Amino acid sequence: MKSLQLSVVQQSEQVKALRREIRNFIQTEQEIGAFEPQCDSWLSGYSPEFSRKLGERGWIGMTWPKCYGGQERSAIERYVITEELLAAGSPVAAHWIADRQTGPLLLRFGTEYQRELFLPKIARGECYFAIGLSEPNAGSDLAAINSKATRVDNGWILNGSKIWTSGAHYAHYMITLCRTSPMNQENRHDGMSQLIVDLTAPGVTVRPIYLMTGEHHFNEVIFEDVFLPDEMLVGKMGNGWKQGMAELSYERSGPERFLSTFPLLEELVNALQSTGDKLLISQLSPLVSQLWTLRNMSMGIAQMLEDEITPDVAAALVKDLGTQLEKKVAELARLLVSSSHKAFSPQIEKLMSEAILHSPGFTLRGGTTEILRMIVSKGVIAK
Amino acid sequence: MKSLQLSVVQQSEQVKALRREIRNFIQTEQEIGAFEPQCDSWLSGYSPEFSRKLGERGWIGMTWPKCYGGQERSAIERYVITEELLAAGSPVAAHWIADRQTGPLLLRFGTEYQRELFLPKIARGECYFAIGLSEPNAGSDLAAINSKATRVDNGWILNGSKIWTSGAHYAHYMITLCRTSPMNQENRHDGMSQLIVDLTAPGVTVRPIYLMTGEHHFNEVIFEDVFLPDEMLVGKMGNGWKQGMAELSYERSGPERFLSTFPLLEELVNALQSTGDKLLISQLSPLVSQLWTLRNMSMGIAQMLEDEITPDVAAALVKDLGTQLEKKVAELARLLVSSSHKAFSPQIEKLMSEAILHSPGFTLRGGTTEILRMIVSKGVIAK
Amino acid sequence: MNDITEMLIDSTNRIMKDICTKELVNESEKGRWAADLWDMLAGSGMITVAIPEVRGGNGGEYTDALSILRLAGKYSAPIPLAETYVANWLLNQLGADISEEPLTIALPSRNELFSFKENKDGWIISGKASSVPWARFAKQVLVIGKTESEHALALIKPEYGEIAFRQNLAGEARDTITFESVFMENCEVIPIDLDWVMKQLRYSLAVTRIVLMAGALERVLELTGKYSSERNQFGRPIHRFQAIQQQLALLAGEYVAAGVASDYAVDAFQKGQLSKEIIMAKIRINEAAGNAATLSHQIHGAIGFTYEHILHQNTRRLWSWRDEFGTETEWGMELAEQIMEKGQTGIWSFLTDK
Amino acid sequence: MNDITEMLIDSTNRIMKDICTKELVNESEKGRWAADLWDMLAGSGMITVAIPEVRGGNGGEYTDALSILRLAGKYSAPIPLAETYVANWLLNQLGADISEEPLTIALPSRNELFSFKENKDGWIISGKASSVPWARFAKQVLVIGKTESEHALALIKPEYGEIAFRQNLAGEARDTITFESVFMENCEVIPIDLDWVMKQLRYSLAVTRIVLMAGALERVLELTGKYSSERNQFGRPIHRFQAIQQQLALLAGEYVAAGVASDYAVDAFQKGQLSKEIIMAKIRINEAAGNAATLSHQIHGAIGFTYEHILHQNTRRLWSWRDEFGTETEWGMELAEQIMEKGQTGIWSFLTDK
Repeated sequence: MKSLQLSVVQQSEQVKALRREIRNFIQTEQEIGAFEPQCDSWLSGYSPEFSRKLGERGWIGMTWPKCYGGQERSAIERYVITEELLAAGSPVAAHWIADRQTGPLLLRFGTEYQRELFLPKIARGECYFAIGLSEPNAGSDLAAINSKATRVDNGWILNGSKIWTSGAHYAHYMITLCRTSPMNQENRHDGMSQLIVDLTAPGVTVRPIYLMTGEHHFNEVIFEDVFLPDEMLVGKMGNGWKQGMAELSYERSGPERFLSTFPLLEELVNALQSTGDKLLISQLSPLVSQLWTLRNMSMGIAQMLEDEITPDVAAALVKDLGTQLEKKVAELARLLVSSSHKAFSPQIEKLMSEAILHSPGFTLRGGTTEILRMIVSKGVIAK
Repeated sequence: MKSLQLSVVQQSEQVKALRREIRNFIQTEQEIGAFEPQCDSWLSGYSPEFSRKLGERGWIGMTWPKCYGGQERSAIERYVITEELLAAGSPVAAHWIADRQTGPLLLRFGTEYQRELFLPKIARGECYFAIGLSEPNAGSDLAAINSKATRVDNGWILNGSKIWTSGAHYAHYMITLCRTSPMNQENRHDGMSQLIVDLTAPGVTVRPIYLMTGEHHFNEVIFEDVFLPDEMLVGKMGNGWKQGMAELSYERSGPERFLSTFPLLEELVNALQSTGDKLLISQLSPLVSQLWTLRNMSMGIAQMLEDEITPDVAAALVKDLGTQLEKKVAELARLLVSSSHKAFSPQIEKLMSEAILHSPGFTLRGGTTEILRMIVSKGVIAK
Repeated sequence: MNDITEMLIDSTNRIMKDICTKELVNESEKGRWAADLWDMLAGSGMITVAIPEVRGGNGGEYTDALSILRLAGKYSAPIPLAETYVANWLLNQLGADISEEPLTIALPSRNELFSFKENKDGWIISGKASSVPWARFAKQVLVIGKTESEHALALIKPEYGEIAFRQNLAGEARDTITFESVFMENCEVIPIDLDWVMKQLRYSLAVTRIVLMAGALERVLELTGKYSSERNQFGRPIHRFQAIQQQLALLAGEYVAAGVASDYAVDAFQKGQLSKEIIMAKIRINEAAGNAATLSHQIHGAIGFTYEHILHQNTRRLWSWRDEFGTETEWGMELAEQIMEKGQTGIWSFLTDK
Repeated sequence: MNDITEMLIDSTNRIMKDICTKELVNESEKGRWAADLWDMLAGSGMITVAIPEVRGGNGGEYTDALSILRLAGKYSAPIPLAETYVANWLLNQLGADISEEPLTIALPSRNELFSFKENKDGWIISGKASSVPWARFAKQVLVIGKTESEHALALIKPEYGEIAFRQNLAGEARDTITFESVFMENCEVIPIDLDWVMKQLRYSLAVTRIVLMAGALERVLELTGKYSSERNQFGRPIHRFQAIQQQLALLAGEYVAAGVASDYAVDAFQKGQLSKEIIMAKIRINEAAGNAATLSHQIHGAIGFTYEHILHQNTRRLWSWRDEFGTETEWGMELAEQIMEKGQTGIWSFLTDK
């Protein structure tokens, strides 16, 4: 079971200093009222100003080469920035996907032209991307997509649609997985490519999909004869499936997989602490211990990714265990709040509603629980 | 979803009187030291004396016709006797299967000869049966059995083996599912029959299978050229699969599916009560509420069986939810015992060990969790 | 179930299906009063069930009223039917007049009693109550308080006070009402035994949430069963996948358990027992509510999470109702108290003896 | 991991595989002392790891010793390796002599201290301790108590007192020893700071159970993975069924989480921190122990439940070890205390700051 082994990450002085720096920044931002902590802020907390401020400080694209606007920092340093922002419930949704997925994808598969064009803007917190994978008839079964790009002079004509695209209503571009050859039923993964679509181009329609909370984060994006110039092909033609899977694997094991409801936990512990009821706090201890464990797992994976090892199975486990934890925070909060006789702050009520109403989403995004568990069990058996 | 509807069972004065009667009996037995309460007593509590005493009082085969030694009591009356015996952890293992499964099977499918021969002895608590279904290579996949009975003059010659047979070392007979025609791969359920094997007959070997606790409840039973006379065929030749499934369905929803660890709960609540710690007891309330609910479900099903409705889906649910509950009792007990500063009785320690060490068995017997859930989901979709 | 009950259920079902549509519920969450639904139910005699005809009611049993309410839960009916039932039942028991109009109840904690001061022309009323269901749409609010000499309840018209609009997770009106020395000329103030009334209200209101949730759970299971046989993935309906089957079975388990718990609570209530059955049912069904919401959303995938889909109308109500009139922890403490008081002969007797 | 550590692990693994067989463990549960195993480990210098050579030890780090112990957990080694390590480490810290012989520790609660009375020829010792690991096989038992003037620990030979044989769920010796005014001529009585020693022991012993469980979990996952690819049902290996896959994944999750928690606890211990890391690791791994036992038995079906199969050697130990030296509730209260004391800047800082 050596393949399931993760390393213990030691925090250098440099990392500690960086942590102090981001904490000070967050505290100041809160004091000047730039944001209020919210649950699930990496989906819901859209603030271009905040993204630009992070960009100014070099906290977007931190690990990228300096020539593309990056800082060439370590994976652990990026980890620290990310976890601090999430734990504080700060509004990081605008640049989230561009930083987490688009950047690494373009660095790995993009052309020099694409890197120079997009990465510095992303790192400044000024350019946002959306992910174009799911389609109405291709949810868990991604291989069933049938958006189609037809070759024309100097480019392609794209037709089809994407669904559940978070942020498409404010993102500037979308990396779109589509078929550049007709579907081959024998091997449905063949003939797909990734193309960058300018979401302001003629023929692109972005339709909101409102959540049950009334919020607007997701969209359906429809392409009607959208022209894409040659330069917008990412990587190799026909290699889209593999690239898309790589893009997905960047998103599995980060701290956003267990910190979505952390702002509630923070507020809850503060409130319980003020009641002085040790027994109530002790009921949080299994959850706190699980959170501590998951963070250690997630950091270990970040470390390994830096060493160019891809611990797929462990990453899937972080997401599976992490999303369960996010839900438990909300459940436990309501029971503890109701067993304490103290009246709690409206802030707790607000965070609790956010946590509960967003909870169905936690296990859905980035691969359902069932699919993750299949990945894990195959990994275990293969050893 | 009307098919999932269970009725509210009202307890008549007659039922209440019966309950008082069995409680008095149990109390007396405990006082004279006839038994000590134990977990999982319907598997582990073998006491022919106790079975005979129950038989004398008419508490075995209660619902059967009087002509076969029964009492023609209602299903709810039988339910009350059963649940009281289990809740008290009394030793009912000896006659358990004969009362629960063999009797109903013979009443439905047996010959007059078989009924007259076996039922009165069973009802007296003097004749015990074992169930012969599983084989070494046929666990969840029962259709794979290949014990074989070959036709000879005036009977059959049986060869093969059965496994996980509880009580075969003290039971007098086993109802054995075997092939009376060669296996047909197209329809593996065809050509099976049920035959009654006298476990003292020449050619029968009973080998113990010790449990991880060292206890001996299960056996492997090997048949080498065992002669079975004609009269020992149960029901129709070739109808064995259907009969065996019916036999299994009698065992799904009874109170033994959620009361196996009840003696521990009883003792635990007594102990907690004496500490006066309301908060600790309140942590049992979800479990107590679930137990109350399951009992109501189980009684509702008993009532429906009496009205000759077979609520398969609800019965599978009782077992699925019930066995989860039995495990939770043990888990919660250890946490509550360790959070109370009082020293607890050796009795609690003993019951807790029994509950924990027996717990893997709860979800295995009578169909695994996965198979039960498949039954339920098919039932739900079919509506 | 007798014929009259069956008839009641059938016609309620028809009314709900016709009027209480997804759109009506959505509109109501935006603040619109579902007048048609209320009027239709009132017109069919559904509002004053379980009040004898001689007392101005429509007759029938508590079980009938609670069967109607269960359907209201199933269809997410945006009206104070539960509160009106309970208020009328209490008023009737106290010998006071009942009403066919929407009523609601401000259930106070011990230190939040209203104050009623009599002067020669009427009453001066002060007090504040939060999370009052549907207060903005109610004609009268039943509040509990003290006169100078005794405990009393009063029916007050919300428009005399201030109403701050609030909602639960399901967008149902749960308003704060404030009366600051408001003079009311016509106001019924009825002396009460506070403990008795509080117990009646706490248990009765808990029973209403139990049956509302049982109804919602039925809808959740129906929707999920339907979705999993219609939705295809990897070339077959998703209910053919073992992982979905396992979840469906768990969901069915929550539904059946909740239904049985609810039926036994209703049975006890019908017999006038405000007792452990109601407590255990609320605890069990609260748990079912959370589990069923999780499972049904998991099976539905992203679609069930959207505003367009109807599932969330039920799941958001399940999340809300489990917290109303007693969480698991609150009733759990009360159950523990009863076990300590009455459980001297052991938990088995406690559970099985009536 | 450095080369020496790797070598240590390799040779321990070899010794365990060779000697610590299923049969040896079964025999030991019936009361036999695993002398060969102890001697072989002692002969290979595995007993006094993390004690400097100048102090009579074999050198190396705590991490080395705990890696060996993890393997002992994996193979259910029926010897007081954990207790001997901890006793020697403590004795070394106190400047006392260490031992290569089996030692054990009687961890007392506050009101169960032994009494040591000095007379001119030696000591008169009284006291009773229960659940003392392997006491019947230990050459000396470390007990904590009071002399007339101060707190002290003493090493006493169990054969001087009375030993009542007891076992945990796994059949491991957990004896009760009683000394009633027993005179011992040669007996080391070392004055101590009680609080300091108790803290050392509680945390160190908890760490030993953490790594023992991590080892057992590894074996449980290995056995279960193997079984599910070898066992066929309905014509294919059972790991091809989605329901089994789901359970295997959960089991793997418990294993990885437990492993990481254990590694961080060991890291903290190595750095001399008897701190929240150890608490949280024990809580998490206790939970993993229960979950993994359930899941592995569920996947194994009836066969894993038999005496013949090896699985239960690990699962019964997991059930036992989670209760030893602190359940989730006990350490949970201690964690709550630390959160209240040190968590003034919030739970996030508490979790992330060293």
